[in-house]
Amino acid sequence: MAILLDETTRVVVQGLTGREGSFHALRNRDYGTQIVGGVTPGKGGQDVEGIPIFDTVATAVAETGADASLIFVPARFAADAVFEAADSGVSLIVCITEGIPAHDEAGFSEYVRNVARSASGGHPVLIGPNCPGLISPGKANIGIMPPEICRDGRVGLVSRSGTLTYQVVHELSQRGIGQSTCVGIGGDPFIGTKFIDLMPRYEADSETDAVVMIGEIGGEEEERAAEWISKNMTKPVVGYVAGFEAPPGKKMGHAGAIVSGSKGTAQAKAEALEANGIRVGKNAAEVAELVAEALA
Amino acid sequence: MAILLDETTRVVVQGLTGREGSFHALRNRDYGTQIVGGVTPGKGGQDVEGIPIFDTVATAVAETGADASLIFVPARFAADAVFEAADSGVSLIVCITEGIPAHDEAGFSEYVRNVARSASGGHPVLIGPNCPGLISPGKANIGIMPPEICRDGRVGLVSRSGTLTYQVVHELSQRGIGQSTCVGIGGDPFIGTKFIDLMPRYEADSETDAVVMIGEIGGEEEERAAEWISKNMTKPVVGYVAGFEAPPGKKMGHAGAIVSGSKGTAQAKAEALEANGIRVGKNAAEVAELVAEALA
Amino acid sequence: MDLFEYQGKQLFAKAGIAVPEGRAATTPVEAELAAAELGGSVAVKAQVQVGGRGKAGGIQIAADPLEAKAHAEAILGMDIKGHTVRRVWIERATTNIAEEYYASFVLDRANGGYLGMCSAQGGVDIEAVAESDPTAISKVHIDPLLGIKPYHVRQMIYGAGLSDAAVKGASELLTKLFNAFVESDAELLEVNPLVLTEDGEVMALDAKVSLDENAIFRHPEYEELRDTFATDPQEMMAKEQRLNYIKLGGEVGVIGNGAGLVMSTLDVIAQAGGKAANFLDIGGGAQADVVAAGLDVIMSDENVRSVLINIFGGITRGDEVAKGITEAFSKIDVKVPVVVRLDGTNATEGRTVLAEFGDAGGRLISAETMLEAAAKAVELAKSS
Amino acid sequence: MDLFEYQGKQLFAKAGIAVPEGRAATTPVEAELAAAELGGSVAVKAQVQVGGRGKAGGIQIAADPLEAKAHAEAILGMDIKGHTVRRVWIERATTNIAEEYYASFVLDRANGGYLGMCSAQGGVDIEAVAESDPTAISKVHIDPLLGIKPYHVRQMIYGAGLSDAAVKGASELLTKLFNAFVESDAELLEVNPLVLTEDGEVMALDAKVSLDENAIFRHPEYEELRDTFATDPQEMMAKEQRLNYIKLGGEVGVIGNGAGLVMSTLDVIAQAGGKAANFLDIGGGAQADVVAAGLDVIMSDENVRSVLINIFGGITRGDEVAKGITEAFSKIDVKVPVVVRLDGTNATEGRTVLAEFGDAGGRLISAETMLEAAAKAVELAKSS
Repeated sequence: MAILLDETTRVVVQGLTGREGSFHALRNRDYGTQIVGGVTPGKGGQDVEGIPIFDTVATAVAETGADASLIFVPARFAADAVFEAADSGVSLIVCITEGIPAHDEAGFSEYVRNVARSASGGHPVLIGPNCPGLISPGKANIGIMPPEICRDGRVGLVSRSGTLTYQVVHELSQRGIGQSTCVGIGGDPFIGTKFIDLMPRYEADSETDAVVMIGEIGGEEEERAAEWISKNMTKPVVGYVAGFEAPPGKKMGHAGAIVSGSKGTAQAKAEALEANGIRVGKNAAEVAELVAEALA
Repeated sequence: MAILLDETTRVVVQGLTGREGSFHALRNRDYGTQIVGGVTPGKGGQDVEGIPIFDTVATAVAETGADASLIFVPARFAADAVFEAADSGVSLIVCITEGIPAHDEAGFSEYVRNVARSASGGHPVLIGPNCPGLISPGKANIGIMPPEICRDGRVGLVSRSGTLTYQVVHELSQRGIGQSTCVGIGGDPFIGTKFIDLMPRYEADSETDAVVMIGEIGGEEEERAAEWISKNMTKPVVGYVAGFEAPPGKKMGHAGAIVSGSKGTAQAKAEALEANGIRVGKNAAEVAELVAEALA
Repeated sequence: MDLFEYQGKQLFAKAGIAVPEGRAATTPVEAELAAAELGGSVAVKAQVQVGGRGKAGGIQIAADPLEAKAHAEAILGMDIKGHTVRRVWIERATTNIAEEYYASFVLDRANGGYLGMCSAQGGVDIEAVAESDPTAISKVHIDPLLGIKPYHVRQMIYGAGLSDAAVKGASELLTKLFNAFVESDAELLEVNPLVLTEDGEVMALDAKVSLDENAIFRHPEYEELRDTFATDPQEMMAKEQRLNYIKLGGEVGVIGNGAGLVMSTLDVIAQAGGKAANFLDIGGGAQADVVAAGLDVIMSDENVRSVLINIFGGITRGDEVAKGITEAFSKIDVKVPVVVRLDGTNATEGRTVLAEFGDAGGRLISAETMLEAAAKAVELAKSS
Repeated sequence: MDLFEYQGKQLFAKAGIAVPEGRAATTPVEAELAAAELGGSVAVKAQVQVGGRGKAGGIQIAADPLEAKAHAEAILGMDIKGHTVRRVWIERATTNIAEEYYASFVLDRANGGYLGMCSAQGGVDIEAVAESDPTAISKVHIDPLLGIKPYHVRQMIYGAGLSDAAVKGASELLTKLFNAFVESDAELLEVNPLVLTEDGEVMALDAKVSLDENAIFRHPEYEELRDTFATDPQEMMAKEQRLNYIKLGGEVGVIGNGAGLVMSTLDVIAQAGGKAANFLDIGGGAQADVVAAGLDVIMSDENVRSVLINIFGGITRGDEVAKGITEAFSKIDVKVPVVVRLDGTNATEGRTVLAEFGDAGGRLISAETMLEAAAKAVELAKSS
């Protein structure tokens, strides 16, 4: 049944009346996603190609029964938009916006993860910010992923990088390997959902047979996820890490070095994945080959 | 095995070097409670009758393996003390201090309930503030309840009022009815633990056969608990509500009336309890009689 | 503690919230001067902490200072539902009101945070609106760790359906109102009516403010506000002594420790056929002098025929209470019998103190149980 | 974006944090004047964003203005690990240091909040301390919704074992430091050494500050700070155009959308036997002019022998990128072959735009796949 998103998900779009918001929301609707409303303060009562606009997310959710929100508002208003979505009762929040200050991200990530409650109980799931969104091919797409590169299938994919996700999905699809759900979790230092949060969902999903995990330099989320996978996951996972040739990362004073030590390089991550029994492709094409082998 | 507190609980006391703190902490220790440390900033390294003092709760917990904290610090420092306890990894925080500003209470109650994590997983439990603490007779006592009025036994008791708790416990003990755990949850508008939070624990406790719930005027926690009890509880519950002759409550503008309507009077509460099948005593002595009947 | 309108508006003005300019006055001459300073037509408003002053004639419009003086003369000293008017508030009359709204922030114990409310139907009996058309009031929960964010304000304003013309001004005002709510440690800030003027300005025409007395250590200036409230002589005396005292009018004086035990004591006195003269909670950890001060206040109430002191010690110690009682008997004229019931922490020591002091000529009686103590106190009140 | 010491100290001073008084100078004469204004002995400190300036002779003490001038003369223009010194900071010398500590606040991605650190072993290589004696550094997690509370500060200070004499001053300083950390949207504020003077004062003798560029909309004044950083001509040009460009020194110019895809592109270029000349991420939703500006910057890098444009459209649209490429070819002199690979959103439309434009005399080459594109670009770079 895919994870997080399917054809029954009802989505409101914050910032639907903007240029990017309307372009992608309508594209998402064309794909079959239930885009049931938009939110722009002061434009309540209008509509965008038949999609009703509301002044607040709370009203939009009350009127449409939405259980997900997709956020396209500019960076300076994005934190408020995430808080608003978090308090509206939706279960899934997807924030596409890039360029949000890290202090804002730290605050709303914490609020969504620990404080806000969805109408269905538990805390909502925030995907992003600064992410491409997610797609369950053949069912629904929310965000900016180009759906034509996807195929309906049984491989889950989770990635910190947007365009690299497309690249890997593309390679998979070209080999006839379809996807259950592809999630771009975003590459910012503070994100709502990390690799380790999604692995249990893929493991439990009856429509997923294998998972691709696409990492980047920085942080140690790949390492943490690898450990979890090695201990708990029965389905094959194929890894990829970009950035072997990346410029040396910004060094956050001595404090950064004290905290992260030598962790965070592509080399260290790839080694950590392999040490936990996860095969790592050296480029997107090889990742797709490894997935094909794992499924064979 | 009682709830929340037993002979294995290891307690640090914030404000142990103060007058009230040392009086009650030593009395708690005399009762058999494991008082393993005290916390007073700047007095780390000293001791009070053999109890080591630390500068911070974090150090006290690390050095003593404490899993509970008892707070006696003055009102103006109390919020900070609760936050400190909440972040120290303990599972149980008991705040005796009265006179804490409501805005402080709102903040730390929320933090303990939704954000902080105890070392054993989950959020810590905050009892109070402005409460007498709790006692599992024959096992341990933390707080200011006079233990000599209690008897070891099988009746749980939870109360918003401190001295009224003593009164009811006294009446029970005089009739030979002992208690499993007596919890004074405090009477302030914002408290860490409410009736409804404790009922499932009593219901699950193999050493509790019946529960006494002592309410006060104001709020609607008695009503909420009564509903929960009627739906979920198999053990008998006896209720008491003080305040039939109370001066009319402070009216918080129209806003207060809009929010609470006619709820909150002793009459309304007693009726709500009875409507949910809970017998209500008209004074402490009668409560004890009803408990005796329920156990017979 | 509840503020008078004029104090609330002064608090609002400090927080940058638009309110009509005004002056407080305690005499007709002061009112005349205030009106002259303000210029133009003014409203003369009785300062009482009770609703319905408009209907009672406590609000009058004056075209000039002389008329203001005359109105003040009529209003000062007026009795409004038992409250004597001791002060009027003279403010510039707001004559260009386009719309009247309602807004408030209040502590929300049920949901563990703050509640913001707003309605487009202000200036009327908002409780009746809440009753007849609950959806006309938008209610927004605000997490105390998060504080107010723009979306909360939008939910209040759009949820209440304020006019487009009011959105910007109301947003700014509500944000300031919330900040004042937190910074002043308020239990309630309420504006009714919040008005939109024909010029598009949004301002607070009334101010209901309730402050948290526990937060006085952060706001030492509240001490002054507190002094202006009590009118009853016992309550006045109790305030001075920092006692948690409320007069009830019966004949059995009550002292107890802990609100619950005291309320329960009032109830058992009623069950025994009496009526309590007062509620007096000496709180946790009270020292001897507090008990003595409490007895002193109760003795000044002429209705009192007997006193019931009901103590179950926890943080309060029985010996301290007993010392307070003996101190009171030594220092003040205890005219009526006092029934004492001590249990809990150091109760034995306390009973010893009392026993050593003696029965003060039959005026100091010990009781074993709470019910027995109540019965005795009621009986003594009736027989004296 | 990282600040120079003098900028960091100015930020600290604004936040009320005690720092030695000082002046920035770009010439020896300015340095002399600054020393004269400050009076007494001063430290002359090279302003470079690299460690080890002390060992390199970039910090000197001057007893008087003339000596300050002489030191400035020696230090200005000095090369420290590839960084040219363009500015010195003249500050009053702190001569009564009793103890040297370390303190910092940093964004903590792993635990989703802020991390405060403190050590009694400051003024030294703190990374070595972290390695050899991790318990010498207290580390305190701070929840972003809660912010700093007194207990966090106590945990930092008592956890690090600062002297009793420093507790009060350090508490105040750390609280201000945290407030500055939040208010300035910093990624890092670090003080090493934080000193306790013999007079009992606690002050920051150094200031390492890293600010979040995403927060510039809240701090328009950061624009100025940003201008002083880039030294490389391409990076300078890229900054002016607001491009996310980093020079790498290889021969294959790279443009891509999304950091991950661009990094992956660098990797596949290496796998194909080449080396990328740069990292350039045009980001999501880039318009034609951004692509053109990117090509312009890359063309100014004389090492570049070929360019690889690798676009997988999402929010970026292939037709916009294609338009940017054709614009660049029309406006600027594209001296080297450009290999283009387009996929994703509006890729078909983009390929049509390129096909209509033609191959620009063999300089505009399309590729089907990322690996094919990388192989072609590397081959072209080697053969040109």
